Amino acid sequence: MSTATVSHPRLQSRLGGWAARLGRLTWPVRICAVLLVLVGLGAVFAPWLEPYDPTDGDLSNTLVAMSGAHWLGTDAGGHDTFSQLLAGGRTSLLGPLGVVLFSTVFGALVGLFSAWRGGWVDALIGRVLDVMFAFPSLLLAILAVALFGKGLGAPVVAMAIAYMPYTARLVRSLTAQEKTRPYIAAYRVQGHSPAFIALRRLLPAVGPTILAQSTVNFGYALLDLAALSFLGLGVQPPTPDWGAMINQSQAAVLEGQPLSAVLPAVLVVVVVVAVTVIGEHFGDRLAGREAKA
Amino acid sequence: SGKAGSSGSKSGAGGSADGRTSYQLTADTGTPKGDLDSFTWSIFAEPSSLDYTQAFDYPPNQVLANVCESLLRWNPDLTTSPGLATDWKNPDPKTWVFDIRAGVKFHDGTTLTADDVVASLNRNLDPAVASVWANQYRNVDKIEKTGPLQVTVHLKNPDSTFLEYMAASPGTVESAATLAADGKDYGGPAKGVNCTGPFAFSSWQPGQSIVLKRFDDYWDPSLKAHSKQVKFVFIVDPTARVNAFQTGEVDGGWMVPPGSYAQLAPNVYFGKSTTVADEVVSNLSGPLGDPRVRQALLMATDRKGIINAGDGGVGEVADSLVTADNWNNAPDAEKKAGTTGLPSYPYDKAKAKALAQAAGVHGQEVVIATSPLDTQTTIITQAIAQACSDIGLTPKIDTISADKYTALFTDPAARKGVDLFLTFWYTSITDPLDMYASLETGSYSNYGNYSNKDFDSAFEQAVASSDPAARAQATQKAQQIALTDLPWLPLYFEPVSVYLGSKITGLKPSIDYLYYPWAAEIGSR
Amino acid sequence: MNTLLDIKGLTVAMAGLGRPILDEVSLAVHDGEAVALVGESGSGKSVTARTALGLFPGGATVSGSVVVGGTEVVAAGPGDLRRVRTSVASMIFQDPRAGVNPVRRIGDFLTEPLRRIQGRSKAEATAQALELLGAVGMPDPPRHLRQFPHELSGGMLQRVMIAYALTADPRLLLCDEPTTALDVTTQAEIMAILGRLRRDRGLGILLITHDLDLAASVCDRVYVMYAGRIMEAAPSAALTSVPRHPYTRGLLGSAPPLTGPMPRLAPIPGAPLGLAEAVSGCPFAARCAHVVPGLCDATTPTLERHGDSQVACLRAAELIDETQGEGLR
Amino acid sequence: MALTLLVTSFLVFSSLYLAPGDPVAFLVKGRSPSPDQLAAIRHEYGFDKPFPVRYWDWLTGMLHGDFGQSYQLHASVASVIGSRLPSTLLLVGLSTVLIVVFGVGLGIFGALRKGKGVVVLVTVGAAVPSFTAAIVLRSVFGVRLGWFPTVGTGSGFGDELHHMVLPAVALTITFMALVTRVTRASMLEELGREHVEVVTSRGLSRSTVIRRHVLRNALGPVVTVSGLLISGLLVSTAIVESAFGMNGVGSLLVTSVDHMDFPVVQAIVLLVVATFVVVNTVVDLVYPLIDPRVRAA
Amino acid sequence: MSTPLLDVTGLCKTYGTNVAVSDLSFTLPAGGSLGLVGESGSGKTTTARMLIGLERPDRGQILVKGEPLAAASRLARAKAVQIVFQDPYLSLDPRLTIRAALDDVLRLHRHPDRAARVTELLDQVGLGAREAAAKPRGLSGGQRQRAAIARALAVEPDVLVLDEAVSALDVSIQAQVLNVLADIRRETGIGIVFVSHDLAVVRYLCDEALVLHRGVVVERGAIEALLTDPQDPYTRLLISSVPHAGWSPEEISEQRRALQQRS
Ligand SMILES: Nc1ncnc2c1ncn2[C@@H]1O[C@H](COP(=O)(O)OP(=O)(O)OP(=O)(O)O)[C@@H](O)[C@H]1O
Ligand SMILES: Nc1ncnc2c1ncn2[C@@H]1O[C@H](COP(=O)(O)OP(=O)(O)OP(=O)(O)O)[C@@H](O)[C@H]1O
Ligand SMILES: [Mg+2]
Ligand SMILES: [Mg+2]
Repeated sequence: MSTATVSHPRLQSRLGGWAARLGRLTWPVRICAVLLVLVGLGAVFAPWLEPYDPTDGDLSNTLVAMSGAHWLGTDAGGHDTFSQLLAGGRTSLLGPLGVVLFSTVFGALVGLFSAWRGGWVDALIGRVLDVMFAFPSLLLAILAVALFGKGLGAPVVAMAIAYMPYTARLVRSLTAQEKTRPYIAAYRVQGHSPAFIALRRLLPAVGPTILAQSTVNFGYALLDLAALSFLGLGVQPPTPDWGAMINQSQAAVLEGQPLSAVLPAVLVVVVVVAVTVIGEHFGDRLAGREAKA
Repeated sequence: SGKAGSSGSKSGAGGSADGRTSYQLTADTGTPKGDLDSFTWSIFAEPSSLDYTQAFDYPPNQVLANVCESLLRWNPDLTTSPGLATDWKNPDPKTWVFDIRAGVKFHDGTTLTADDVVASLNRNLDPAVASVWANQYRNVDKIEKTGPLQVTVHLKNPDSTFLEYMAASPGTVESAATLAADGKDYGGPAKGVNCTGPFAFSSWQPGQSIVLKRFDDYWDPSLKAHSKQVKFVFIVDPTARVNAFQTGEVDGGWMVPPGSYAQLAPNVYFGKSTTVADEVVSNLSGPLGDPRVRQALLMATDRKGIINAGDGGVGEVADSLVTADNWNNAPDAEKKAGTTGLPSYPYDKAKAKALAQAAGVHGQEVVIATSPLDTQTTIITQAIAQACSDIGLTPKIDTISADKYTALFTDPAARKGVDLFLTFWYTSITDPLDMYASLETGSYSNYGNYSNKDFDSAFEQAVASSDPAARAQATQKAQQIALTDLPWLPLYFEPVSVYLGSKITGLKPSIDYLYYPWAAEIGSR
Repeated sequence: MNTLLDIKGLTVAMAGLGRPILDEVSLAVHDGEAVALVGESGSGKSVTARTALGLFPGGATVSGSVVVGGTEVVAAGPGDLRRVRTSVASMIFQDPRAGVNPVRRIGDFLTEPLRRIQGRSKAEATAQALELLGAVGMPDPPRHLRQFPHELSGGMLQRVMIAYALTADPRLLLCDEPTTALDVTTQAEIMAILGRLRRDRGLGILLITHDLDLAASVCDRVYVMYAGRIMEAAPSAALTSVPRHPYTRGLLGSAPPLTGPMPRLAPIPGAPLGLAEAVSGCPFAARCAHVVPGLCDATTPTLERHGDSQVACLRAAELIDETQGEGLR
Repeated sequence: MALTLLVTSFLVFSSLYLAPGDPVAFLVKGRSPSPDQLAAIRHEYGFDKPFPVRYWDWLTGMLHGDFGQSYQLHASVASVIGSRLPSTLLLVGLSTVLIVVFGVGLGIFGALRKGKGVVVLVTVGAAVPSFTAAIVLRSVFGVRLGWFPTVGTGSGFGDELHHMVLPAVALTITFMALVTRVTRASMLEELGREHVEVVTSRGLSRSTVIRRHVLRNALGPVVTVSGLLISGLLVSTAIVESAFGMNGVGSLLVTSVDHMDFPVVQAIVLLVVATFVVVNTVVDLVYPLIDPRVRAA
Repeated sequence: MSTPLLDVTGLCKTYGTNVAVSDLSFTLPAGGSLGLVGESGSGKTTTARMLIGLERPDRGQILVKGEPLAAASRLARAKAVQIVFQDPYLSLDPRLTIRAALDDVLRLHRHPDRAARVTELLDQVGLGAREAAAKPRGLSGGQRQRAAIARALAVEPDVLVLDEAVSALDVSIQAQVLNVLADIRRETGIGIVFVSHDLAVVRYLCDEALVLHRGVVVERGAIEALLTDPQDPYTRLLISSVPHAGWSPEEISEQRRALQQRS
């Protein structure tokens, strides 16, 4: 029926664009994207998907193997591993997300400003970034824990600060490079304001590369935060978290019920590999496009 | 010989009919075949100091127990016997006279005199030293030398437990000359200690190990060390510790991670202990102010489940705040009376909920402080939280650092806003009073400021009486009150666990390892 | 006359492209001869030259024959290829700055093949490098040996590249736009050096350029290439005076003259054929003013001899008459 | 370089004193000392002096090798760290060697091979949390196979090295990826350069071309990234040292944080930063040898 | 005498110790067209960049219609001088379609009827609707360069600077663009400064030329005169370097060497 087939041309073309884009992806990238989406959905809808309260330990059902009642078994405290994995996904993914968002936004602004201004401002910012580079993210996170106590908040802020110089330096060099391109000079010659050129033209130009880098950073941040949890300095039980689960379940491994330790580790690996592959893919594609242009 | 439950019964944890596994206590692991050159022992943390006035934790104490001795000796069966003091008298309730053993040599070859004892004990009174045992010396007025080998302690108030503490760290004797010479460095990695025990301090490589070597001039031939050397290594990670046992890199260690009982099965032994896992109610004016709420909370706690999940099924649900062994110094009749007929709170969620509702529980928040020390702590804390919500309270788990957690036990400010926290409370002496002293009004470790006049009078009566039977009866009365009021919630008795590799034997597993030269008895298998 | 390079019916194709990169290319360079290969960007000049050294685009299917100094290099074994590369043919590239390893000294660069391939001693290699630098007109060879590439100008570096090519003592020099990156005045110098080498050593030269005037002025014969095909091959003089292919004529009409009358330029309409575009018939048909529908887009023209020239145009015969007629008028 | 260290020292010093709570509280460990005692402690640790004076004392003290007293351990910070430093340095050194050898090796392999197998391999390797790698390595090669010790640092160089192998491998798995990637990318980039084609077309053998023209030229970014790794590596020892029951600087950092032992934390942070600065200064000095173009600039 | 469109006096620019342009002066009459010729590094691009305000002269003054360029506002300066860069692959924003790029400029300069003007501009450089909707990636080099020219014209500047605007193009395409430029010049009367190293191309488009050598003007004059009767040896070298029938590179090399020794 004609009424039923009335479609939004704009939307359709956009959907078509997405479909085409998906079609261009290689198989590994597609698989990674699907895994990532699944994990993400699991984390988002964790409260509705969990068969049990993840913080609710059933002491009469500890270290149960896979079963109908507990699909992935339980840990030493009688927590349902499946539910913990879902709920743990929230903290485990939210932390790195915070790190990446903060570091990307601030790093991009700092880098853009630095490269755009040039001169002594650029030199000064460059020096500051150099100093920041000397602080590995994990060290800064540990330091933050020393100052502000354990948990997710302080380490995330600290790590965001630690990751910031990476983004900033990347944006700075990309911008400095892009800035010398004649098309940017052309914008200036046409009379556009520096702010317009920097924010509306330069930033979108370097944006995709930043995003690709941030995607990869997400993986690193996830690993760092998991390590922090493992050291007992990060997310604290009973809050479910993959790193904390691995730490907590070491005893379970000894008792021959390794699922509650192995699965979060597997998820960490899967997510990190997925974001790395996707990030690198887009990074490579952008680099390739660059080379062709 | 008693051993850990076989792997078969362990792997069925939570599956067997009554939900628990069998285990047995072992009094003696056997007689060593002969001497050893050396063995390696794991500790879960590096001691911060070997100064006995700072020794209040498992790591320093289990090392020091073999190096330094006290006036009295605490034996594996948890009785006391003469140590560096051969005899002691109590001419009046406020005076203790100790006769010091003659001919005892310090590790540097000098001979023990009354001056060394006076200097050693006095340090516990010196604010500059800031001894962690200052509380045990709260009733001491003066310590003086009353003969070349005699020391007299004058008390401000009668204190029947003072003598018993002379079997633990507070009674430690160090060379006065060494104390004077080493000053601030005393007990540190560079200087170590100079005492009279069967082992002498040899070296301390910070971060790596402490090595003790046999002291050949040791005064007690029955406890002369079988091994020429003991090397203590610090392995924080429990799994790493277990792996080290498995590969034989480490010969033994106290406090075996419960999760590995099954795996290490024939080599894990359990021994007598004075340890009770308790949940301390640190705020008696909050939602847990009503004794009925506390009773309900205890009733709602799945204590068997905790033992199975957190302790590998090794332990007993506790009806008292002290273990039966704590009554070992009491006459048999009194011991029986002290360990039976106590108020009990069997696991019953429905009843608990009803009781709590009757007491006006309606979702108030309770804060449970914890620190990620080990799996047990996590499991117990979560089980308590579970019990809280089961009876209608709103639990909030506050995870704090190990240091802050330690501060809960020493600093009232740190306890602010905390309703419950867990302790594995062990008494350093064989006397229930050591525990119940903590519940006396105004006591240092009365964390919830519990105050009950009847309890206080019963307790004071017990402390003041020197007749064992009378003292035990008064103690029982105090115990009854405490177990009804439940200012602390007894969870379970936990035996000590120890791993002995296939190379060594001779150990007598017991909580006395904190003060008794247990390592001297270890020899080759 | 000895044929140094003999390409016959060379086709280089790659999957996913609309047309072959090279399509039935035939080309020859004889001893001591300078031959130019001219065409617009992307027409396949570099690919053609590279095949002479056995450098085919990765993943390409190659058919036809490329005989270099008597050796067939299509599907040649490593040994044969090595022989060709080390003693028969050498190549000079467009951008000297990209062609020299930037982290090695000039001396290192020049003596490396001498020592590793020719097996000279260090002293011998150095002596020869000095001699070669002199031969390409470097002012101070001993100093240059110690210099790094970034310390030399583009023109100087291109001389170093020529010296490098000469280390093989080749008989055939493949020059892929050796002066495009250089100034006009420098271009003249490089051309002078190449001319001298050709004279002194009897080198055969294949000069790739898109400058028809340059090609015609320094080479004996010129091949004009378009979209992977040879469109016209002619002696230089004939090509400029009587261009026979419409494309050649278009090229000549596109360059403004430096002297004489200045008519409005008559450029070839449209743009060169991309690799993605499929062709049927004459690849130039889309831009050709003389195209006959049904003929030019149906039949692929092959090189046919017309006078001194060979032309690949279906209408070559009529058009030649036409232009001559024009010329008469 | 000196400036970086100075700025860092100031940041570290001031930030730790911004920490909520009085450092004295950590010192007395919750005991309730008398005001006299408190004053004595304050004086002993110099808390009664104004901030700049304290900073100056700390800074000058450090220049003389005096890093203050540990709150947690009854010893000087210098001796506490000093006794743990050798094993950590050995671990970091061995890891660096493994990372560079295997990272560069795999990178070369990956660049010369078509396909991205190597990249996938190292990506997955890098995605394995180092503590997980440590646990798995320990249980397989330590407990199951018994090839390597599972705890401690050993005594004597050979024994120490033997103890370090598994922890170093755990670190290598994590950190190698970056080196591999950079090597591969850098090699691929060089491989695609015209100068490589020039020497190839001149008839040099493939191995000579790869060695002398591709690898040699690709070295710059590899050295740079290796230099950048060093501080991360130092900090990550915290994880594997904890997992392998080793008492090194890394595990000391964790316990010191746990015990609010600020002087030790400060000293370790400075140590890490100083190492980073020194290593990267060395890299900067070496770089012109690798790429003469930098010398000109 | 009316004020010239462009009046440049005593322009100097030094980078470190490297003198890029030294004491450069010239005028461009209304509707005039000036070629700037010289070999690589002679200071052509530097001059062009100073003319459009991307580079600040160390000394000297640039007047457009008598007004100093340095004092002009951003938009006024844009209206005074526009530029077309050498590399068509880098001078267009890869993210904008040609239409959007043109629209962008027109919006900035508050053009009343942008859509019509865009079509007009595209028409002027011979681009159609397909090209207008494409991003630079989808266009050939010649098309891109036409788009760049259209973009420069959009502002309706007084002077158009072309820095090697046709050097990167294939001959056949170069001829197309040259014709477009010639047409524009004829139709709009815009002043043109044409930077190139190719004398023939300069001849095609310009009335006058300046020969730059190492930042210094060595010769100037009407282009035909310059080509037929060059006064300066460098100009002579430049002209004879262009390949032609009977060309002798050896002779030119000697000529060049002689010139280098002299200087
Ligand atoms: N290795 C390769 N893989 C894929 N395509 C290639 C490869 N080498 C060349 N081509 C394509 O083959 C075509 C011919 O390239 P070639 O380099 O021979 O052109 P050219 O005539 O030398 O052009 P120019 O004047 O720009 O140097 C081009 O379209 C190019 O993109
Ligand atoms: N940003 C800059 N920094 C330093 N030196 C510069 C800069 N721009 C140009 N130069 C130098 O100024 C001189 C003139 O350069 P310019 O680019 O103007 O020459 P050109 O005539 O345009 O050359 P080409 O034909 O190569 O484009 C050169 O020596 C160049 O190296
Ligand atoms: Mg080419
Ligand atoms: Mg220029």
